[in-house]
Amino acid sequence: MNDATPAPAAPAAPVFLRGIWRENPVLIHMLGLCPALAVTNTVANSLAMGIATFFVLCGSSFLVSLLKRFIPHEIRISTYILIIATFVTVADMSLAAFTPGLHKALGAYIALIVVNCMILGRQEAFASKQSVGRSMLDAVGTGFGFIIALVMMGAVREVLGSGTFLGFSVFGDNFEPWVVMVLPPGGFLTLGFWLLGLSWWTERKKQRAAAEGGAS
Amino acid sequence: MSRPPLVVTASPHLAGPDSTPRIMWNVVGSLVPVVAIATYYFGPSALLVVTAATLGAVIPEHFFGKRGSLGDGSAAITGILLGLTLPAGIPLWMAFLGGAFSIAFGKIVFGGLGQNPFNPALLGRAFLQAAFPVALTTWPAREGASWWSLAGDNFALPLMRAAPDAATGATPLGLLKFEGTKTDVGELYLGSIPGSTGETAAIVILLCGAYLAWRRYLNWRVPVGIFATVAVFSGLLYVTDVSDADPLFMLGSGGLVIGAVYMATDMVTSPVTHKGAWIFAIGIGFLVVVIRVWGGLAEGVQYAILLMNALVPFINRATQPKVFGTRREGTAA
Amino acid sequence: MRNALRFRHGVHPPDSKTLTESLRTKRMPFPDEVVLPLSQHAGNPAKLLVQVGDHIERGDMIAAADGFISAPIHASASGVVEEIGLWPHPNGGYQDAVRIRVDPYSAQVPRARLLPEWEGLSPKELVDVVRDAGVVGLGGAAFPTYVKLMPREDTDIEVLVVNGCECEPYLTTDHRTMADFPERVHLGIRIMMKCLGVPRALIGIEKNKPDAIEAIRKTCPDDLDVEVLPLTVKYPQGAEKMLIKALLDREVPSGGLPLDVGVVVQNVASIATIAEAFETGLPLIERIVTVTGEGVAKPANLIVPVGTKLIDLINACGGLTKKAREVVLGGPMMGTAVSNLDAPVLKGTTGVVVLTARQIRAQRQYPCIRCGHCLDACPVFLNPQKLGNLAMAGRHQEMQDEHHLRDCMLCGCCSYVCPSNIPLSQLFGASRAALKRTAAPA
Amino acid sequence: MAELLWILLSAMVVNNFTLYYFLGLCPFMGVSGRVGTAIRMGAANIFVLVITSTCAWFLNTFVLEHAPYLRVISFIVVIASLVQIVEMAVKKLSPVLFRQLGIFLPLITTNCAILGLAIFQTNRGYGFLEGLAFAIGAGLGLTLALILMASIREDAETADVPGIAKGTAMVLIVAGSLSLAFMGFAGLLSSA
Amino acid sequence: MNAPARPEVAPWKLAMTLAVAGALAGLLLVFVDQVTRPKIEAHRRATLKDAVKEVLAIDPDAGDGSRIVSVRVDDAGLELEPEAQYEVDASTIDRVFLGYDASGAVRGFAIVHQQMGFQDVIRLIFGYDPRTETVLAMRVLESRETPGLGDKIEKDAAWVAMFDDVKAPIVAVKSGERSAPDEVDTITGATISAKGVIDIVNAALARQELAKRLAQWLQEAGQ
Repeated sequence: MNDATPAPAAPAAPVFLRGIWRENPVLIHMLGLCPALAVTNTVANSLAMGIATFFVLCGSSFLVSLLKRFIPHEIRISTYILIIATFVTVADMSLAAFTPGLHKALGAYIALIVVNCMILGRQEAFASKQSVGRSMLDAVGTGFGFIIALVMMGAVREVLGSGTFLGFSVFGDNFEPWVVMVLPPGGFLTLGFWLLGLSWWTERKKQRAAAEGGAS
Repeated sequence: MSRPPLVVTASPHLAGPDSTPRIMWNVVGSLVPVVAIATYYFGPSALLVVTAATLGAVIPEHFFGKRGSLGDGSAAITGILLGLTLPAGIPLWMAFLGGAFSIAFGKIVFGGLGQNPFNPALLGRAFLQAAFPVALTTWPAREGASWWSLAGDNFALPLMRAAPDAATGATPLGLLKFEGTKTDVGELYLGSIPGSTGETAAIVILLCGAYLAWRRYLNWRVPVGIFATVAVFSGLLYVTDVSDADPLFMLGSGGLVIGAVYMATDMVTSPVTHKGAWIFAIGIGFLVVVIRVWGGLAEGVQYAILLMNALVPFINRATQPKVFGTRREGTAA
Repeated sequence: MRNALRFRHGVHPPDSKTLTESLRTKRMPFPDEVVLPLSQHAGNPAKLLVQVGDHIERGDMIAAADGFISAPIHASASGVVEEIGLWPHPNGGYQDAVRIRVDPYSAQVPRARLLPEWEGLSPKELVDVVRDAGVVGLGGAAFPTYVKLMPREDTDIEVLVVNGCECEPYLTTDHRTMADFPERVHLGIRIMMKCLGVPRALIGIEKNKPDAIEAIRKTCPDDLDVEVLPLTVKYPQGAEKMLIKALLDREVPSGGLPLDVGVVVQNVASIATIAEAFETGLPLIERIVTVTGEGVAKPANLIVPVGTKLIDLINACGGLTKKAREVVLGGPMMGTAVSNLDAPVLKGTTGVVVLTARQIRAQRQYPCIRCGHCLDACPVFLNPQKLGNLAMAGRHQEMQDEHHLRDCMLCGCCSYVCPSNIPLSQLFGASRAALKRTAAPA
Repeated sequence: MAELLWILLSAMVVNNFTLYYFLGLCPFMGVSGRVGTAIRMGAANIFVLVITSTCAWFLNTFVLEHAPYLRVISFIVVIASLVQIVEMAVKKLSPVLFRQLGIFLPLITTNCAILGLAIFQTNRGYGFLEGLAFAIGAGLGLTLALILMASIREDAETADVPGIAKGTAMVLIVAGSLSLAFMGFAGLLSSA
Repeated sequence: MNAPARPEVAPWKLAMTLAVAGALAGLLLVFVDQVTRPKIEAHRRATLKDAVKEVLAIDPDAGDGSRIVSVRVDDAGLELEPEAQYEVDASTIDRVFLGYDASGAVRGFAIVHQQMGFQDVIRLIFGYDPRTETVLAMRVLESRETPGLGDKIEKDAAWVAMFDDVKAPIVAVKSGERSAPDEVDTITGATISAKGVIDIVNAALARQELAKRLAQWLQEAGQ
């Protein structure tokens, strides 16, 4: 994917980096919350969901930007959904065939990638207007951002909820797991906690900058 | 003639007798006998658990709460109440964690005193129950043990599991639900039954509540409404043979008394109107019976109150008082 | 059916009336100077008639009514107009006032004048006498009284309600008026009934004034259909709407007037003043003022020339004590605090209450804990809790549109009971002012 | 009948669609600022969910039996088009109703609750009536969650919420608390 | 792309594009389905087979002579199938599995059944010997019980082991009070889930008198 050449007009790095952190789909734009909350009770599930979504996002971005000339404006949304749904089905079947355990853990939420607003959003906002290369960069960046957010969620929830990270024990055998973290309330609370933490951090950074600006 | 310095304030120039810290500290004071009786029944463990929960509540309030908000006493109430809803044998670190969660996620996040939609103590307890279901439903049995012995593994290392306690009992509600045996009603009201530290000795709690109601520090409509609803509804189910629990048993068992007197009446999270208070109370009573009879859990008071807490803003909206002079339109003039 | 004589909600502040309630009213010696602001009543300020240097006699009109809702102002002492200009006004600011240096050697006898014989006058003529005497409501609002005496033709008034509640703590002016001058009250009632053409009158007096009830009952002429009704002691019993509710169990519709339920309400002190105008021929130039509170050395009920400076009044009562912290004009519930004691007594000044540091609401404000006490206190069934939140969020329009801000009487019950010390009624007053400001340009 | 009641209650409170399955989060976060809006949104949701359930049953029974791999595609396409048609019909037939609910309809189609319902219903092998009960329960559950959230948020508007908690973080914590409270319904009717 | 003057596109063209896209998508999916379906189904069968092997404690693939056959169950009766089919409808129990041990003797039946538990449906498999009316072993196949509490029905090995050689129908007793061979403890704090599992086993055996029919069928087959 790295050999996709960016359009020379604009630098490629921002396109790629934007989605990873500064405009993280989950943490900043609150997109794709359903999977971010539902299947992130372990890091492995988070990764699997992240990768499946990544695959669907890249695939559909590629196709959409490739075919943008042929897609009439009036039916573009339907076409995007058709394309996304196809990739989702492929991902669903592949996971079922090759990693049945993960498929069982993710359950219906794989199919729900279709209605992940993040994917449709990238098609409408970016892939339908940009070159294949830049669309791919954007998709890869956003997809990575999504994976990062999911893993952040999964890490907190698995470490506290099961005392493990990726299945490896963190606290030893005597750890009392916080079961609530792998339950639905844990999902809401963990994301809430991350958002609190992030905005506290941004706030502090802003204050520091202001203080320095004022001092100099 | 020297004139004393004069101030100018807005009317009214007199202040009423109540003040928020006075209300809060009165509630704290009224909890002292409850803690004492809990300690009497459950030994030093009860006091330890209450202390740990209170510290857990007070410390974050001190560091993250609004400046000086510790003095209003509300964090202390949250901590003590949380401690009273926990089994005496749980590790202290859990009680501390629960207190911290109560205050941090139940209160400070919403802007501190007066702004929280849910009763923080119950939210903390619901969190603990969801996080450590086993520890929260392990009730130490006290028969035969000396008063001084700890009720469970209070001193388990932080984050670590408690050593399994050999002598555990089941609450009267648990016995009824899962074993089909009924506890004697007399024991429920006076005494030493397995349960949370503050679940026993309903009479003491009722007396303390009566004191607060007399001082107008709690709305008597709420506990009365809850008790009445539970009595009527469970009585109905009892005579129709849907449930085995007679109203007296329903009223005396579990956290109903402490919940109805201390948790549901939390001013911040109960409706402001009298009509709303009745609706709120009836809703709690109804949900308590529903959860106890048809639910999967033996006890439902905390959830019933939390659920009705969530409805409070809606109830407040729906029960706005009718403004003077708008009530009898048509007959007037 | 009539319930117990009370309204719902309200508060029970300690009434603190024992300081002055048993003291007969005394006349205060004339001060060195009197200050008469041109705006002492609801409505337009009066129009000035005198110039600096003019010598005037007690009772002379120095400013004439300007427009329909306004009242003339008369000199309350003989002397020389020394200054006409801005002077501290009890409402806090400075306003145009006439300062008269009192002639120390004057006998303070008013000019000889014809006493109007009320029995021979038509209602219209009676009203003219009241208007020319500059009588305004003495209960505090200072609404020109003659306006109330000439209701619109199409209204059907069944009963005159005389307000002798005096529900504000500390104040005992109405109390003393009734106890000391009961005949005068009855004469005033007669005159008012004649003006209004009402056959029946009710006097509502709170139960904590048994001697007043007794005096009024005893002196009541047989030919007058007047009933004295003792009322529950409760604030704000003296608010018109509450009084009508308690006496007649009628609710004045939201946004309406007592007239809408066939009632005219008049304060007992104002009624006595009406009678006085016919008895003595003098306009409203003096009134009874309660000077009281733990911050005053010798509390008293004094007959005071309007325009007396507060400092003179207080000194006449032995001055402020060391504990004095706040001087309130009117009752402590709805009165206004003054810092400048050069401000004068107005026609509507019922009392001067000096509070001590321990009494005043200067404690720390806490967040609202939604205790709902304000809802239980509000006599007009508003939701001060919600209103307070909206006011602090600056959502004034919403307060008016959805939460009946207009019905608030600013009685202060909500602030009084609030355990968190939230100045609710002040917030509501500010919201109303803000709304008025935004509405004015449009 | 008891089974249907259980399905309905389960989707509504025990395993509330929003608070347990995280379905319908977009409107939950976005449209839950005002109680009035929340009620309308909820009503529109119930409506679309019932249509969806019917569609899904129809597709499952007559089409997908033979081509399960078309499940996701056919659900999304058929449901989206049907809602579009209904939206146009409502606009024509009752402009009032359209003003009340119509604007929410297209929003709902891309809401995971809709596809989620279809897929859950299929996975659990619900028949027509069961599906209907499921849809109504899910819709009521969404509405309940929306109303609770909206009324709490309306109150919080005048609260002095700390800067860093303003907005989504507080909504999430309220949602987590609601989710905790709803755990009280766990096992409802399952022991009877 | 977003030029203001967008040329009008004929509706048939739109429909055509969608149709083509749909057809292409369909084709792709058919292809992927062809590739993955055998794998998915094989996996499903293998999972079921493993569970059968586990609860009957035999391993036909080890070549020790043990074998598993499937028996079709319907209203008419039980019918041995020529080849073992690892497909089962757990709610109606349309198929059971009969295992023979290495010596050729009947080991017992494996029965899959599902019912409501605490949170959701619990699906389990258990081995059963109709001659001695004994449950051989039990495994939970699928459950969504509360982690940490209800999921002990799956994860608590000691508890699962209580189903080894227990007399049917099973009686649920309070935790730690097992005294008879037909008793199984419940789990403290997860009584409903534990009872649910016991109920499912009993219900499976009682369903259309399955236990009796199995015993009869075995007898008729002369074993």
